[in-house]
Amino acid sequence: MDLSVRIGKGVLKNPVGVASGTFGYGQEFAQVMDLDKLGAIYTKAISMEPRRGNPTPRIVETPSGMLNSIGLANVGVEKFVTDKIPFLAGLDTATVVNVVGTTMDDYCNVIKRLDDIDTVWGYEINLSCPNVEAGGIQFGTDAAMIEEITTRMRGVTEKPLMVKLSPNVTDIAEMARGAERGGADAVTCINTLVGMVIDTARQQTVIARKTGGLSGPAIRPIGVRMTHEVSRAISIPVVGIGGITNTDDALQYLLAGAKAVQVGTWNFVEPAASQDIAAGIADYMARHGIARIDDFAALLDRRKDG
Amino acid sequence: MDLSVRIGKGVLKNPVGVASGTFGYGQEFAQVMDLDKLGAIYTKAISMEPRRGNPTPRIVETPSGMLNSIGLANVGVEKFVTDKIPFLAGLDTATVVNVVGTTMDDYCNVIKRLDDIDTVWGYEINLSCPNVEAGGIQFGTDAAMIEEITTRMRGVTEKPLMVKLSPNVTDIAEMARGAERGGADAVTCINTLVGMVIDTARQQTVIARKTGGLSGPAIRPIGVRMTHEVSRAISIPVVGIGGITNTDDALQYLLAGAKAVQVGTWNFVEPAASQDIAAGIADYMARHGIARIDDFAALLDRRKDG
Amino acid sequence: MQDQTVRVTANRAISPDFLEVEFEWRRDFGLPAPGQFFELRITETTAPLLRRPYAFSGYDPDRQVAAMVYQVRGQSTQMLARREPGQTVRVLGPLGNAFGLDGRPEKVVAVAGGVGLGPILFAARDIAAAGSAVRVVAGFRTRDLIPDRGLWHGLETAVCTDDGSEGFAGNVVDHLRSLPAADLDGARLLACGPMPMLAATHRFAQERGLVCEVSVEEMMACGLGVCVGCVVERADGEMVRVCTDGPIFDSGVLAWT
Amino acid sequence: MQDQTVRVTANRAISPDFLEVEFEWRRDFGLPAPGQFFELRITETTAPLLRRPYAFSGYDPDRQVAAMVYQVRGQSTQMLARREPGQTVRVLGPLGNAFGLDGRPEKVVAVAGGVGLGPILFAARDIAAAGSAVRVVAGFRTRDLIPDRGLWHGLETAVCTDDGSEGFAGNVVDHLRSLPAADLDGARLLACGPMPMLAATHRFAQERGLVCEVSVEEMMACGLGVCVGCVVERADGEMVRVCTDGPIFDSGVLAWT
Ligand SMILES: Cc1cc2nc3c(=O)[nH]c(=O)nc-3n(C[C@H](O)[C@H](O)[C@H](O)COP(=O)(O)OP(=O)(O)OC[C@H]3O[C@@H](n4cnc5c(N)ncnc54)[C@H](O)[C@@H]3O)c2cc1C
Ligand SMILES: Cc1cc2nc3c(=O)[nH]c(=O)nc-3n(C[C@H](O)[C@H](O)[C@H](O)COP(=O)(O)OP(=O)(O)OC[C@H]3O[C@@H](n4cnc5c(N)ncnc54)[C@H](O)[C@@H]3O)c2cc1C
Ligand SMILES: Cc1cc2nc3c(=O)[nH]c(=O)nc-3n(C[C@H](O)[C@H](O)[C@H](O)COP(=O)(O)O)c2cc1C
Ligand SMILES: Cc1cc2nc3c(=O)[nH]c(=O)nc-3n(C[C@H](O)[C@H](O)[C@H](O)COP(=O)(O)O)c2cc1C
Ligand code: FES
Ligand code: FES
Repeated sequence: MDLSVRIGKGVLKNPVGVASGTFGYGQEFAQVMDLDKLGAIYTKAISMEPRRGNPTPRIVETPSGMLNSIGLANVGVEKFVTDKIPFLAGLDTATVVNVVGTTMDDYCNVIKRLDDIDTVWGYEINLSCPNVEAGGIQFGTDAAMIEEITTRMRGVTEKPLMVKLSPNVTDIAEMARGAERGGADAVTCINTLVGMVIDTARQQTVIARKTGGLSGPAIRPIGVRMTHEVSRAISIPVVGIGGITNTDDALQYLLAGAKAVQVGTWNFVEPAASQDIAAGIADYMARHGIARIDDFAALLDRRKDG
Repeated sequence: MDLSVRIGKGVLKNPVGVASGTFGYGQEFAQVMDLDKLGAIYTKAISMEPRRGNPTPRIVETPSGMLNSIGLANVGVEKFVTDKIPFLAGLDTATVVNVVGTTMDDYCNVIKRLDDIDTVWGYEINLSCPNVEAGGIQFGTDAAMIEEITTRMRGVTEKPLMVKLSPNVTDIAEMARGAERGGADAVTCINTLVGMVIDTARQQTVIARKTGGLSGPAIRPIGVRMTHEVSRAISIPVVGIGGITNTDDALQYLLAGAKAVQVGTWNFVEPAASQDIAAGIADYMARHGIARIDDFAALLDRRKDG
Repeated sequence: MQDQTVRVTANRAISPDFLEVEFEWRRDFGLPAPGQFFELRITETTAPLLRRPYAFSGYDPDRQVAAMVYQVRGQSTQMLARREPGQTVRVLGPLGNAFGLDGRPEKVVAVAGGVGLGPILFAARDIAAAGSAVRVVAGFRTRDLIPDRGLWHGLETAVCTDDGSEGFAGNVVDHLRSLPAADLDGARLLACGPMPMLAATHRFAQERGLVCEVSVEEMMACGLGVCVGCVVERADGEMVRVCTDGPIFDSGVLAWT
Repeated sequence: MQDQTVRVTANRAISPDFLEVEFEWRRDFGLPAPGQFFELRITETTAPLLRRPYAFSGYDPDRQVAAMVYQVRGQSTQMLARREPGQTVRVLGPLGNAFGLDGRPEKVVAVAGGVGLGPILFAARDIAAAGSAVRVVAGFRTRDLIPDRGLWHGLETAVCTDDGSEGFAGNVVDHLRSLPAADLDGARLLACGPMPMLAATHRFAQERGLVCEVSVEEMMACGLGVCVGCVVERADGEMVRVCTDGPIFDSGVLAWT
């Protein structure tokens, strides 16, 4: 049985990763789990310059979910290289750097700064940022813009390049096709949905910046559906994410068409949950005679019992 | 204090209604609550011809939500008139008929059939159906199509006409503007989000038709955010819906900019919940010195404490 | 039909697979009849969100206590299993129709698979009390899963095990087939259990020309007839709701595919 | 730091407003220090989803039992209040730093508002045991909300009520102001309670030139330093995380707006 996953020129040893923004830079979790059991760590978003992020409150709980408006607070690429890479480099798991910017150059510059570092396995491009050059519309809601930025990034790296898709669109498959045309090696599906919670006693939005990104088990059915849709629209791999808490949830994504998965918000609830999911998937594959991850794609709705 | 809400040429005695598809035609709930406490009953979707609906399973629970794929099963407009209207006509609450079709004519014909009936207060147009004349794309995901169908329906009725918006779009405010341009008296915000759940033991989607509409508390933050966005984009009233379970949830929608609300999925959980929400809103208005529903709009984020 | 917050009075394992919960059910909520169900909600959370339907397994009008036999399957039954006497649950019912669609039969064979045992024993006791002849046939996977026999005290009961480790070796329909024809002559069959068992019992009834009443399970959202989620198809092509048109159906009217 | 499923050993109301829960905490989980917190999860559901942070109110190394004083606010504390001895919860900790940022002070005035009482009493007992002078000042809205005085047994404690129905009439800072200056000379202030109380205590400390350690509350998602949700601003403009850089801060380093 083979748990490995090929993405572009890279190989992940197993399909289970931990999502950007929910795992810091790995260090904090070393106390409660074995990081080497992960297929990949997707770092907190990295931008050229350090960012303070948004005012607080940045977080509010919702039914089976949460909103966050961290505002991509991060240490900036230089400090990431000096302070965070050394720890990540010592792990037996792929470091995928989540990249953000407000112009296309920004994105490319982060990649250029990191591309020579051997232990940077690849990139995941976070497009839920306003494009300041295009009047602030989000990079991730326009297929042509996705294609263009992907093409530009493809020009500066040969490492695995994943484009993270926003679910706040009418047709996510079209966005995925844009990424594929631009030369992405994979798409990540899905980022958070925009939501709002109002404190009725204070007559204010709870989140200081009014809206935040909805994540957690509440959005899992949306993530699974979009993964199903996207994986049928493109031929590059899909990395499924949204509301995964255990092996069964991860298997839903694999059966929907994903080749790999990420655990996000659930890391806050059960910090060690991700380490067991790869073993759980292996166990399921053994029981169902599935030899490799690629074989999941054909299983859904064969209706063998119908 | 005035709880009434004006929509087009009509007035609802209070802002609390029960959502289409979650309350049948009212009769079943008479045993557990006082229907006259409601501002409106939005009926199950009515089409020209009766519809059997989709195969089962039609329902699956999700974290703090559920998927449904009822397929707009309904008795058809004729049977609705003969079997359902008489009961609804006896109530001291507005009957809003939720209308569906697969062509624009379909929609208009349902309205024409009902328009002479005094006790039909108005219509709510459900656009999450494939338009067979436009190659099956959903009526609700294209602003021009929304404008056109609204214009056509406006031509056949002077009664209050509400257009129910789909949240499965990049820019819901644009859809709302289409409805406003077409002459709608209000928009309802939001219908369900498309989701999928996979039974990993059977390697099948749980819902027979694969995807279903996600509703319930899980989607409340999305509904509140879209209500906030839409109410700032148009000048006709917004009816807020999605995950409402109690007075506080309803107040979130009113503070976000809605003039009325609907309780949907929660009717399945606590069938009598809706009857107390109007009283809860009145109580809140009294405590905060809010004279009428229209005054909610200005309250949010005045930051009086900042 | 009433929606109430009631106290659990007992909640205990009766086999490695089954638990039985008892809870207050005042007479004025409506007297539960065998085959009817209620919708139970574990409060304080929206996950699980929906109520779950369960069939009554008995009602004691003196103590005003109802009972239900259940199996831990998912989140809701897990939380129910942790409820201790004195704690509360919300219950809505009685819902649906009851066994004895066509009046109380003279002679009954009541067939149970899995947790179908609850309503089947309720029906059998009720029918026996009314003076009709009744025989219970209950199927289990293996001997260790058979609950305390006190449960069917006073009822003529045949136990079947799939693996033959106790009682009749085989499933409940195999057992029916093994009975002398006269035992079944003119009997009404009642059946509650998993769909394949209901289908097999229905086919057996057709072969023998017997009337068979089945208790059907379908995913339910409302339990009140409004969501139209719980439909099954009738032989005439109509879609009917399990929650309000059933859950008990004459097996002859359903479309068995 | 450990993540464990532990048994509740006691859980009872100690005032109309407060409850105290005790639960197993093995020595090898790490010894909780006053000011540190843990993240508690009510299992079996995703609503509530996130763990909640609570400060330790005591630790008994012999019985290996930790305690926490809490107030029912929302879903999670409601569910916690229903947990009975023998039932389990999940706990992750000890997390964060502790009072005594700068070594153990000689003379301490420990100020509590609301459920801030838990960690303040823990700190006061600890400091008294180490031989330093300590005085507790605890504020309540009204006399009826004052918990059983046994809670601060052996500690010099001044009770304040906002409505003057018992003890000092006024809030905790009013009380500090009313003390003879000598009582506070060279004292370290420790404070735990709502933000406005912390701000007032900080201002008072500034006026008097005292060092003041505050326990800060902010919404937390992870409690582990990774989500960056719980930040507060320092006077130098840096954003720091309450969960890992705090929750105890020298009030002088924070930006009080
Ligand atoms: C009329 C009727 C009577 C029933 N009587 C009993 C009974 O007496 N004892 C008993 O143990 N069980 C009974 N059931 C089944 C019971 O409803 C499920 O066991 C229960 O819903 C499981 O809930 P859960 O959260 O523990 O499991 P879940 O994780 O929700 O589901 C586990 C499985 O239970 C079934 N199920 C879940 N939700 C529903 C639903 N809303 N409606 C129907 N099926 C569902 C599905 O097959 C699902 O795969 C009855 C069902 C019906 C329709
Ligand atoms: C370091 C620290 C120590 C604390 N110690 C205690 C203690 O000893 N005793 C005690 O009763 N409470 C303590 N709290 C507050 C405690 O976390 C909240 O009372 C608890 O989260 C309420 O949960 P709920 O689900 O009942 O209420 P909710 O409905 O979730 O929230 C009610 C209110 O509690 C606050 N709150 C909710 N979630 C969080 C969160 N994740 N982080 C911070 N605040 C939140 C918010 O102001 C919210 O409006 C502490 C908080 C922090 C940050
Ligand atoms: C607190 C928080 C911070 C996040 N930060 C980032 C980020 O920096 N970059 C990014 O691409 N996604 C970020 N995300 C989105 C997650 O990576 C993930 O796409 C989303 O949360 C859905 O997965 P989940 O439901 O498993 O959490 C963040 C999510 C959370 C909850
Ligand atoms: C079982 C079910 C059936 C529904 N049927 C309809 C319908 O016929 N027409 C319609 O416009 N919306 C229908 N809806 C959508 C609801 O009216 C509502 O927009 C949605 O459920 C979100 O609200 P909620 O979260 O309060 O349920 C249905 C929803 C459910 C759960
Ligand atoms: S469960 Fe809703 S109609 Fe039967
Ligand atoms: S709570 Fe996540 S960083 Fe502090």
